[in-house]
Amino acid sequence: MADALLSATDLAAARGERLLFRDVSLSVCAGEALILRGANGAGKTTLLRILAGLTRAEAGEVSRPQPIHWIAHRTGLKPHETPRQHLALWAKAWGAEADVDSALKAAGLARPADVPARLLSAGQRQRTALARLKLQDRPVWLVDEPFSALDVDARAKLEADIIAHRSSGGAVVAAIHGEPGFAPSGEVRL
Amino acid sequence: MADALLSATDLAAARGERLLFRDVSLSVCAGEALILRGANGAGKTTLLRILAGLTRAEAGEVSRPQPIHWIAHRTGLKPHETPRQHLALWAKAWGAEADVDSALKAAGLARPADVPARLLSAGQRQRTALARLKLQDRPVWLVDEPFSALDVDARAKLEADIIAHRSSGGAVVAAIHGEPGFAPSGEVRL
Amino acid sequence: MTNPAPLSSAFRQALTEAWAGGAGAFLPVGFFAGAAMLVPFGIGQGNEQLAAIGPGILWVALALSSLVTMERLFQADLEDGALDLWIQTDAPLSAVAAAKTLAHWIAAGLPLALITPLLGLMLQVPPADLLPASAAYGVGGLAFFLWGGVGAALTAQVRRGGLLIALIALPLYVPTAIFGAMTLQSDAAGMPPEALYLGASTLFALAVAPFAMAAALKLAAD
Amino acid sequence: MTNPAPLSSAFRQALTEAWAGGAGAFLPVGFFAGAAMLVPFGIGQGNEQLAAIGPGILWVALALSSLVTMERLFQADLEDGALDLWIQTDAPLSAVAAAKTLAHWIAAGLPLALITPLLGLMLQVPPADLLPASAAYGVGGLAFFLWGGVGAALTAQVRRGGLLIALIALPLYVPTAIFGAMTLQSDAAGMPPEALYLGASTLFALAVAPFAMAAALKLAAD
Amino acid sequence: MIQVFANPHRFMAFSKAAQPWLYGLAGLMIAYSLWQAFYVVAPELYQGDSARILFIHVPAAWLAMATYAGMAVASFVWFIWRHELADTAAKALAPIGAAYTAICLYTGAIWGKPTWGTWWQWDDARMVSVLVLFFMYLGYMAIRAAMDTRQKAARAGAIIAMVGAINVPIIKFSVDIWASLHQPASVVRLDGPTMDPSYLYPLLIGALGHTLLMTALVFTGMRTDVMTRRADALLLRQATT
Ligand code: HEM
Ligand SMILES: Nc1ncnc2c1ncn2[C@@H]1O[C@H](COP(=O)(O)OP(=O)(O)OP(=O)(O)O)[C@@H](O)[C@H]1O
Ligand SMILES: Nc1ncnc2c1ncn2[C@@H]1O[C@H](COP(=O)(O)OP(=O)(O)OP(=O)(O)O)[C@@H](O)[C@H]1O
Ligand SMILES: [Mg+2]
Ligand SMILES: [Mg+2]
Repeated sequence: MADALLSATDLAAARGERLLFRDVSLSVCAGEALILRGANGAGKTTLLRILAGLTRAEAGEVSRPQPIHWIAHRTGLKPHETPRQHLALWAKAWGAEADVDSALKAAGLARPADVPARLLSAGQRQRTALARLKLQDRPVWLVDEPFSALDVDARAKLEADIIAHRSSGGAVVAAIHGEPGFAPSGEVRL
Repeated sequence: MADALLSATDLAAARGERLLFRDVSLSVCAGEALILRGANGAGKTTLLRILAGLTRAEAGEVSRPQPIHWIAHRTGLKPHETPRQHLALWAKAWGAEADVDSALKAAGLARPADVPARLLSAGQRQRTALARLKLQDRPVWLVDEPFSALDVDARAKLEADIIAHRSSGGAVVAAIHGEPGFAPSGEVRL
Repeated sequence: MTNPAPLSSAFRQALTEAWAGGAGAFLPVGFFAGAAMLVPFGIGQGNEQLAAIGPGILWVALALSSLVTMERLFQADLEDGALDLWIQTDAPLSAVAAAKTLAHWIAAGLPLALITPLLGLMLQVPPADLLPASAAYGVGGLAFFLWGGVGAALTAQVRRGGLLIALIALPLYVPTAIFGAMTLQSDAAGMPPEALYLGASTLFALAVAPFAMAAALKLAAD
Repeated sequence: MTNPAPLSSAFRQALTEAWAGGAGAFLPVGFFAGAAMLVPFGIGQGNEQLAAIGPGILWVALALSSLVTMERLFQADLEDGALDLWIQTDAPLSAVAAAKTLAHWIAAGLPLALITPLLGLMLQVPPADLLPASAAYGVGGLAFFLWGGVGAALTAQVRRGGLLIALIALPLYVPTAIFGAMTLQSDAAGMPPEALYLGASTLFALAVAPFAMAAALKLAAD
Repeated sequence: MIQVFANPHRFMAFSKAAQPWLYGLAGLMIAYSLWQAFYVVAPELYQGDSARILFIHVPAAWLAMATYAGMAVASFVWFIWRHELADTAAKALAPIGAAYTAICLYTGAIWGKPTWGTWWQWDDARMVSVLVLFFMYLGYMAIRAAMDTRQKAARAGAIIAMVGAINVPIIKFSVDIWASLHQPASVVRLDGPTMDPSYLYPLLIGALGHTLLMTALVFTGMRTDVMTRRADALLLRQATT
């Protein structure tokens, strides 16, 4: 598959003395969305971290020809950082010329834009992390339980964003429990 | 309402310079389940903390005649604590004579029972916190987004637990986005 | 009658936490040892001078390392939600806070007192002075941990907690530091009067600090 | 050609963090001042003795407070997920780590060097020695922060981080502590040769420590 | 009097009327003592002209201590009765007390240089106690500033002020017996009771003037605070309706 935006072959991961999974192969092309399924502790987060290059696989190869966005439980917000500061920082670090104010407004964070993260509500923190997706156009989104803590509006908005991202040639790999809210192109069971 | 397990009148809460809500009154009796609804940042968590006696209300009264269970985003697990240690500790602190091993098994935590919390998966941490509900019989459950990070099985089990708790004379106040999975007796919109 | 079960649980949790390094409780010993060892390099003078200042330096290192230990204690409880659970137990929060502080003193303060004879030897302190010194460090250290706990509880939810805890706790350390150093310098045979002052200042801290910690912790959870 | 944007962002984030107290970077100044203040109580001796040991005490306080600052730096990044984001930027992780360490040195190390003259006066250090001492503390402090950063990165994911970081970093501190103390004690007019050694040991740290930090951080995220 | 301080409206009325008088009287008395200090009294026998700084140093020292006591009492009143004005008073007192403490330290240090030949002397109990007091003021103000809300600042401030206040006697006692151990004989000092009347009366009048000035400053601080709070309450009400 020459045009895969991300692919992996024969991955295996172990934690402690336990083998979490092995012989996992996957690939996503433009427009595809892969959902990772599995019980709590099955290794979805671990697999995503391997795909992102954060964790080493016990075996197997990952090819990552395109830049990726990474959204996880650990949102990356510092306790003292405000949503505005966070987005401005990463826009600058990535060399993205995004308009932070409109990103904040689009994420519904106009009101708490200057409240430090440790005082934000759980959903507001998650919205801030998700707003990073809009700072820069990156073909591959790796997202770990992206809907957690989101209210109904924010959830609908994220679903629409994912659909738009796919139709503009992007790909998504997501670990999700329950209904995804969009039509996945495939599923990986761990 | 002489037999309310928990009731509050005319609550108001402010955070920073912002008034989150005011004139909120509620009460739950045996068998009832109240759901708190509202957008991200509306104040559901704040209201639950006020009901639990953790945060002071700007105005209003809470009457808390019965013991409560408290489950929130911050699960109360220490990074180095294993699920087994956590449940044993709280069973002892509360003077509950629960069997920790069977509580672990019921929560599906038999495998990672001795893995420190910082290595657990998100769902396993949430399961550990929820397992506290079974250590001791307490009439009122205050739960903040209890389904977050749970897989399909664990979610179904919690829904069944809530139904059983209600039918045995307990009451639940829960902040939930989306489908509750049980029939609420009332809703509070913030 | 307060129920002792939550207290012993709090004590044991804090003890495990300290040993597991959650709050970096081992830092003090390394810290203390490191401080004591760097001093001769930094000063680079003859033995007599070291012997004269050795015990004093150890007091200072003890005071500072108690500050370092306590800093993370309540902040961690706040961040991981354990504080919410402790507030909801039957036991008074002041007793829980005292139990936790005692546990940290046992995990981090007592080892300091116990390694003192070794370090003292390296710093050329006369061997006969070592045992009384060790006892004084143990007693005085408890006061340091208690006042440090007050500072830690007050700053648990605060930006710039770091500077604040030092600013709040260090003035409260002064009497203990003074009585402690004087106890060691005293030439009186048997129990010098300064040792009594030292003990009294620790008892006073035991009587006052837990209530201040409890009030501060309720504030932090709010 | 590495892209400078991520580096300046890392630098600024660390600087804000240090000032906002996320990593307790203000602790060192309070700590340092507190240490310097407690010393006279602990030692309780005349001015001459204080003057003799004053500069040495300040070296030790500087070394310890750099340890305290660095301890939480990378651990916090690991816990809140910021480390994952930094690993994924274009810039080499060693450069990011160096930028962060520099920021912490500026936020916590330089203020230490700057308040040194005041503390030195109180510790009866002769005024003529104060400015050179201040410069030496600045340069030597950078080495302390860099080696402390290596210790912090290695222990970011580890239980008992506290003891470990002290054990790892303190031996690395020894050359700087020795050259630093010798620089201050040197009677040579102008720039004493020991000052050159001090500068060289800091340059060596600058060349080696960032790579060690990067390797350790990748391990921590794994 | 208690009535005045229990009720914000009466306090605002009273302080508005009292303020100009307090400032005026304080100005006159301080001016008198300074005039005496610099133009009238004879140079001191041992220390010469440098002793004139006493007319600033000593009132500052007294007020530094009195203000802390006032702050502790106000904090205690707030903690027990939750009187908002008591917290307002504690908040206003802190920076004033810190300023007097700094003045005392600063004048003491520049006085010490010609008289003792050193800026700072660890063996002097009073110097050390004042330094510790200065840190306690800084801690109080810093903890208040660090809190997110007014209510939290009040609670944290009250806790630290009360803990500090009950520790002050012990700190003082410990520093005293410590200094008594190695009191150097070389220190030249004036003795209070034997002070020459030509020094004593201007000093006392100056001290009284500074007390009035402190009161006036506290009133000003409290008034600003009460008004800010009213404005905040208005904004909050507007935000919700
Ligand atoms: C930073 C250094 C100093 C500090 C913090 C300091 C502090 C104080 C304090 C707290 C008092 C009030 C004591 C009381 O009423 O019981 C005081 C009074 C006084 N100080 Fe200082 N002092 C300092 C330096 C000096 C120096 C250098 C001199 C002169 C040689 C001096 C001479 C006096 C005198 C004459 C009084 C009033 C007499 C008395 O009340 O006993 N002080 N000082
Ligand atoms: N040192 C260890 N020893 C044993 N098991 C470990 C160790 N470290 C991690 N684990 C296990 O590795 C697994 C990590 O799983 P991961 O976080 O990838 O799960 P997940 O599929 O994302 O689960 P969730 O749905 O709960 O988010 C967990 O089951 C955890 O218990
Ligand atoms: N100091 C502050 N200044 C301004 N706003 C603040 C401050 N502290 C907290 N807030 C706001 O208070 C609110 C707290 O809301 P809370 O956590 O109760 O929300 P929630 O309803 O539980 O939301 P979620 O659905 O995201 O969990 C947030 O909107 C937050 O931004
Ligand atoms: Mg997961
Ligand atoms: Mg919430």
